[in-house]
Amino acid sequence: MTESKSTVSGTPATHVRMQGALNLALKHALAEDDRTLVFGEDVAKLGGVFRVTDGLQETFGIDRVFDSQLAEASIIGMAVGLALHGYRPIPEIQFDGFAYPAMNQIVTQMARMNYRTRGAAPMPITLRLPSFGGIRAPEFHGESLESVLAHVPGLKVVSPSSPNEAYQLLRQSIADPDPVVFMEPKARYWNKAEFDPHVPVSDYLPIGRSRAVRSGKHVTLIAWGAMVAKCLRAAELAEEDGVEIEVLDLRWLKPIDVAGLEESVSRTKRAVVVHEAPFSGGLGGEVSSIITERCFDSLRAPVQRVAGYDVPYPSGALEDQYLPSVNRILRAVQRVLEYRRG
Amino acid sequence: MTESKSTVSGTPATHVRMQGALNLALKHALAEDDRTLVFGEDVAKLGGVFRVTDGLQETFGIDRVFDSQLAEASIIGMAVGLALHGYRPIPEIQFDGFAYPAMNQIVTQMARMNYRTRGAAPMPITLRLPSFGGIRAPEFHGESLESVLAHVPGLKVVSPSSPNEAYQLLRQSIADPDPVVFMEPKARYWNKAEFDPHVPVSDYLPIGRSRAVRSGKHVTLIAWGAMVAKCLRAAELAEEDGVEIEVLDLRWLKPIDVAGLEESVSRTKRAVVVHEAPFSGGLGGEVSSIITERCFDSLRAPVQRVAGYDVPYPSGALEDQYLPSVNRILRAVQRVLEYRRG
Amino acid sequence: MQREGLILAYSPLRGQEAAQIGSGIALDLARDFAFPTYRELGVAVAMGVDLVGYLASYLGIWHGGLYDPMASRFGSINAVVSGSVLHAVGWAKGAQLSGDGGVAVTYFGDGASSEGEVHEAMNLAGIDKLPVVFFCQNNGWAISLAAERQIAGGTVAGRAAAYGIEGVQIDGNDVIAVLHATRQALARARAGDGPTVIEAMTYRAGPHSTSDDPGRYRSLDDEQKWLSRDPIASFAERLRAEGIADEQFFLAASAEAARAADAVRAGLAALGDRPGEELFDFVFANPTATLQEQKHAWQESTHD
Amino acid sequence: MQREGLILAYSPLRGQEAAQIGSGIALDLARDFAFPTYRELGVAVAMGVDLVGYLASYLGIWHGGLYDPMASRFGSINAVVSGSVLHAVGWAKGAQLSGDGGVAVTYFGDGASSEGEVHEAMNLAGIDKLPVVFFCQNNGWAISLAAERQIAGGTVAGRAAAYGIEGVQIDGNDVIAVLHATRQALARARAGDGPTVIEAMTYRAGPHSTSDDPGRYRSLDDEQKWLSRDPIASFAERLRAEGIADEQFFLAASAEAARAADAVRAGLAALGDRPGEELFDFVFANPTATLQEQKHAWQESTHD
Ligand SMILES: Cc1ncc(C[n+]2csc(CCOP(=O)(O)OP(=O)(O)O)c2C)c(N)n1
Ligand SMILES: Cc1ncc(C[n+]2csc(CCOP(=O)(O)OP(=O)(O)O)c2C)c(N)n1
Ligand SMILES: [Mg+2]
Ligand SMILES: [Mg+2]
Repeated sequence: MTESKSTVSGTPATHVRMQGALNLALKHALAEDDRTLVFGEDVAKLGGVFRVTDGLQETFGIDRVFDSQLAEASIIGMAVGLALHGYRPIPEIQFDGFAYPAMNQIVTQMARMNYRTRGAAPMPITLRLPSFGGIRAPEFHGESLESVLAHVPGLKVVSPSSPNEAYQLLRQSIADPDPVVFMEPKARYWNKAEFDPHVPVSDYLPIGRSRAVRSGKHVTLIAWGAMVAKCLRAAELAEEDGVEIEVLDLRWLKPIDVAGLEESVSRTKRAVVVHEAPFSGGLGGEVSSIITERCFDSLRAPVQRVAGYDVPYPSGALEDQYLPSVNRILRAVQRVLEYRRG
Repeated sequence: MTESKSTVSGTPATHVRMQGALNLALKHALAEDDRTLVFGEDVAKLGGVFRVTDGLQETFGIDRVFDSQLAEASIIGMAVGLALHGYRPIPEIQFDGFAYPAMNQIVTQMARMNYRTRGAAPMPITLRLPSFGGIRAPEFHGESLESVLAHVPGLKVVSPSSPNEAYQLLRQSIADPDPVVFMEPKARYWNKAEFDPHVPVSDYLPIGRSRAVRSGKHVTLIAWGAMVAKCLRAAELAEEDGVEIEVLDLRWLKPIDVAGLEESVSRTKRAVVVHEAPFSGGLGGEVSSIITERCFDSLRAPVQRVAGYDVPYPSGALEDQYLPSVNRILRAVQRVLEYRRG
Repeated sequence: MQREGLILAYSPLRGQEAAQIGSGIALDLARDFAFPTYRELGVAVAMGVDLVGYLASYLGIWHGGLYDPMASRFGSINAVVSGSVLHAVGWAKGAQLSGDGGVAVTYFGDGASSEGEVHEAMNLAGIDKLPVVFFCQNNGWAISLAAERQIAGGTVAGRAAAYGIEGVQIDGNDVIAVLHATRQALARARAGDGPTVIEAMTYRAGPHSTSDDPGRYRSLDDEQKWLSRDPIASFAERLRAEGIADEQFFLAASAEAARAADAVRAGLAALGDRPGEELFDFVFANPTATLQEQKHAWQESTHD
Repeated sequence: MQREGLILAYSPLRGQEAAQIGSGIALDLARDFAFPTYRELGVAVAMGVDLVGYLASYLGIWHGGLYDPMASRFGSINAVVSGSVLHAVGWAKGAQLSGDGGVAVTYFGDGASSEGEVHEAMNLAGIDKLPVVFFCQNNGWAISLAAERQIAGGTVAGRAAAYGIEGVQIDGNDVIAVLHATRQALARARAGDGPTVIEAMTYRAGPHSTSDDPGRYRSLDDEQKWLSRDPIASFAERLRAEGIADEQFFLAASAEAARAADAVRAGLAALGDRPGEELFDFVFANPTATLQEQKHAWQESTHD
């Protein structure tokens, strides 16, 4: 509990991987506030299976950064207890699918404690959850839990799509007094992009705001996590055909940026929402409904959903068949563009 | 394992409570197939906290109907193991909110086993889950988990709204070779209604089909569980004003009756979906999106959602403020009727 | 002890008064923290929790009660069986990290001991020798399931050894024995010697809850057997026998208890309705736009 | 033993050959059932599971493998740590109810022993004296966490007593000791005397998985210490010393193993691509209309 700020060097590279941006955000958070703690399975000496917590134990010591036993309910239960004691825990669940053993603690305890105690016991917990598919991993290493988690009263849910977003959103999540589930798109960990950790906090978009990562006037594509890059790719291809696609990185899956959706789609009059999770009951339904409720008069076509199928996330050999592809996205764009009222 | 069919008397009352209809369905299922087993917390001597399993242990013995230890993951894990051994388990989780400790077994094991084994190990499990609110109960005794469960690949999800539905749907769920989560609307356990267990199975609606419980031409109300009765009440009141409401009991929450929704709403051109679960990420978004995708041209107004708020299910004193009321339903009906394109 | 008269009014606690009062009074309110279930009225009494705020939960006013759990160092009522056992371990980790000498005491039942989370909690506490007391009230029943069908091996205390921690089974109906055992466990934890499992053998004299019907699963004989070991009656007898208290004392205590009960009753009656806004006000410390819009919509709807 | 040559090709199993082969060959394939994790190739070999079907899982072809778990009585590969331990208990309940004399053997690691489900499973098995063997391979590590930091009290076998069941800690690198212990546990279960926890002390000689980097958390010294206790080398030595096998035997065994490995390699190479339809075909035994529509849409999309 006695690390000084000087242990963190402030000289980041201009191009980093999301992995590195997250690591730096954790470093800065740990350096700034003694009450922050990082723990989870294999986060210490190993630095996490994705190395996001690499070097943190060395820098901040075994009291602030430590390995949890192999018991996910305990990881969250311990976070709740530490928060009750005044700490700001940043637990990690190693993979999306292993949030299920912790679901009771997440839903009935972590998310509910501020409410149950009438605000006496806020839960400034940031649960890091490496999420989504695309890395040809074993079973339950490619799940998309956002619609489940975003439905839980008392939770906030966010997913970054780039190193900059990763850094800023993680800092914001840690600073927020409420429990935030931070869904890291595994497939993007290794992608390098321009990165600037020196953006003043006052310039960060507020919690709950989406970001237009590309503007266009013919149709709005809405996505989060790794699907943002796919949508950008689709937009590039569509441009060759003269179709200008606006790509909205939703970022916050709870709360959803209702105003941002309305603003964009009331301009473009057409929308497609893209996610990896199974189609039925996915967050696409929520996004689609919000848009329809707000933009009914301007919509020229029903909002289209491009998603995974209603099947278990498959093994590597079938992964590409499951995940929304650039082609499937473009076909949906075509459908909304060509739609004519019957 | 040696109970004969003669132990079950076939003389039901013409008016019974849903509780009684469920009890009879279990009795008949236990009598017909030696491989069916009923277990859960307090289901044996106590007959379940809602008495749905009353008398079953006396009739079928301690091998077929038995109490589980207080460990929900075990209840589902045991069901999976018994199914692997050739049994047809009918486990009960005592209350909706206590499905969370079992979520890992439900999602990663029960729902996934048929897929994982390429069909070698089907899971003919019917998980009875007393569900939803309305009975002024303690915390986590009033949760609505349908959107979470309906999103899980490999699960089927159903909720009855009347004694007849309860009987038929429970028999169908037990007979189905796949895991079905059977959500019993607690608030309706004690409501008596006409009941006929002698309807031939061939007359049952197929799995996945909704039922129009009232027909009308001005707007379609879609609901399930205890909300069906509220919608019927709203329809009665609206009739006084000359508004003819069609009420669709969705019944199956997975798979959803897409064709039935399309048929009804393409006639009425207006729809309102009602549920108890929190608004955001609730199944209302799914239903609304399906309708918009299928009936975009005929819709005269955006589909309205009437739901719980994005807050924890409250204590009794605030319950009526939380639950969709007949008034809130009627206001939504009014909105879709009065909607004029801008 | 004077206050115990109060508890009698609250049937679900009947039979467990000694286990709860005896352990609750051992805590140091300046630094310890109790994690109750839904049946710890006795502990609340012993810790001086605002009883109107506590009982408000059972009137359907607020799930967690209206008392301040942080100020009273008695966590919110928790309806999830075993739900707060891990919190005690996390809190104890915090106490260990900060070196503040605090000890967490987690309450749970014989039924709860079957939940995986309790095992995880004991394992964690054992590994780091955390300052936590696992206080199990084995009252013989988890609703309708007898403890014999719940606890393989017969005892919860017996599990402690497997985790390398202390475990004691005590007479939960002997308030003095409970007090001693709890004090010992607290001292051990404070000294850095790690957790203790205390299994207080007692009996749930009443129904599980008002909607329960114990006649379906246990006999009157059973209940009678335990009546003879009523913790309040036997402690009163002991006080009399040892000349510590006379009839005068008991009359005064009864009167005091009645007065306290009256005050609580009056307080509950005065609580009145909850403002509907409270549906929304405590979901987040930093509320979301969506929720604020919903609150607004709700407010509008109340003006129709 | 001839077949063990094969296993060497599969690095994550290295070090645990004796624990897996010794236990796997003890099962009665006519009535027992094994519940593996993701590391039980040795058990699969011992039970005669189709190895091409088994290894297909590790080629990313099908999570659960392509072998038939019901026919081979070796459950599907399960990626959820501790996920199938409760299934073994449920299966054992089925065996007890039907009186078929079958025993379930569930495999799990030192890490898995921390999961609440394992505790729940032992408790249930203890209460009903179910015919199940809890076979824990304590290989010293759960990825990067050493068993000492995982297991309070130091042993998993030591927990058995708390549940009133048998528990033994054995040298997991001695194939004969493993075989005997497993046979004993199976016999006890079959006789109706209930479950046994076997903790086989062994060592994960390789990395946790191919993406792991053990250098970050353990020393070469550590690894060397265990190398001297290599289960295959020491068993071979014993066979030689006791005159049971000569060089001739080992040459033949090696040749046989090489042939088998070649056959598996050829089988894997011949597997080819999975038809995309399989995304949809096994989700339900009785598929839903929605899913059939999605399959149809997928089929259309492949024709563009
Ligand atoms: C996780 C969970 N499962 C089930 C229930 C329903 N339930 C409430 S109390 C109870 C029995 C608890 O028994 P025990 O732990 O012995 O405590 P006691 O009620 O005897 O004090 C049950 C099954 C619950 N509240 N939480
Ligand atoms: C529920 C769950 N949590 C986390 C993981 C990630 N994970 C895979 S293997 C492993 C370590 C398992 O250790 P142990 O049980 O000792 O088995 P071993 O790998 O040593 O055979 C972890 C943490 C998982 N697969 N499942
Ligand atoms: Mg009890
Ligand atoms: Mg291990």
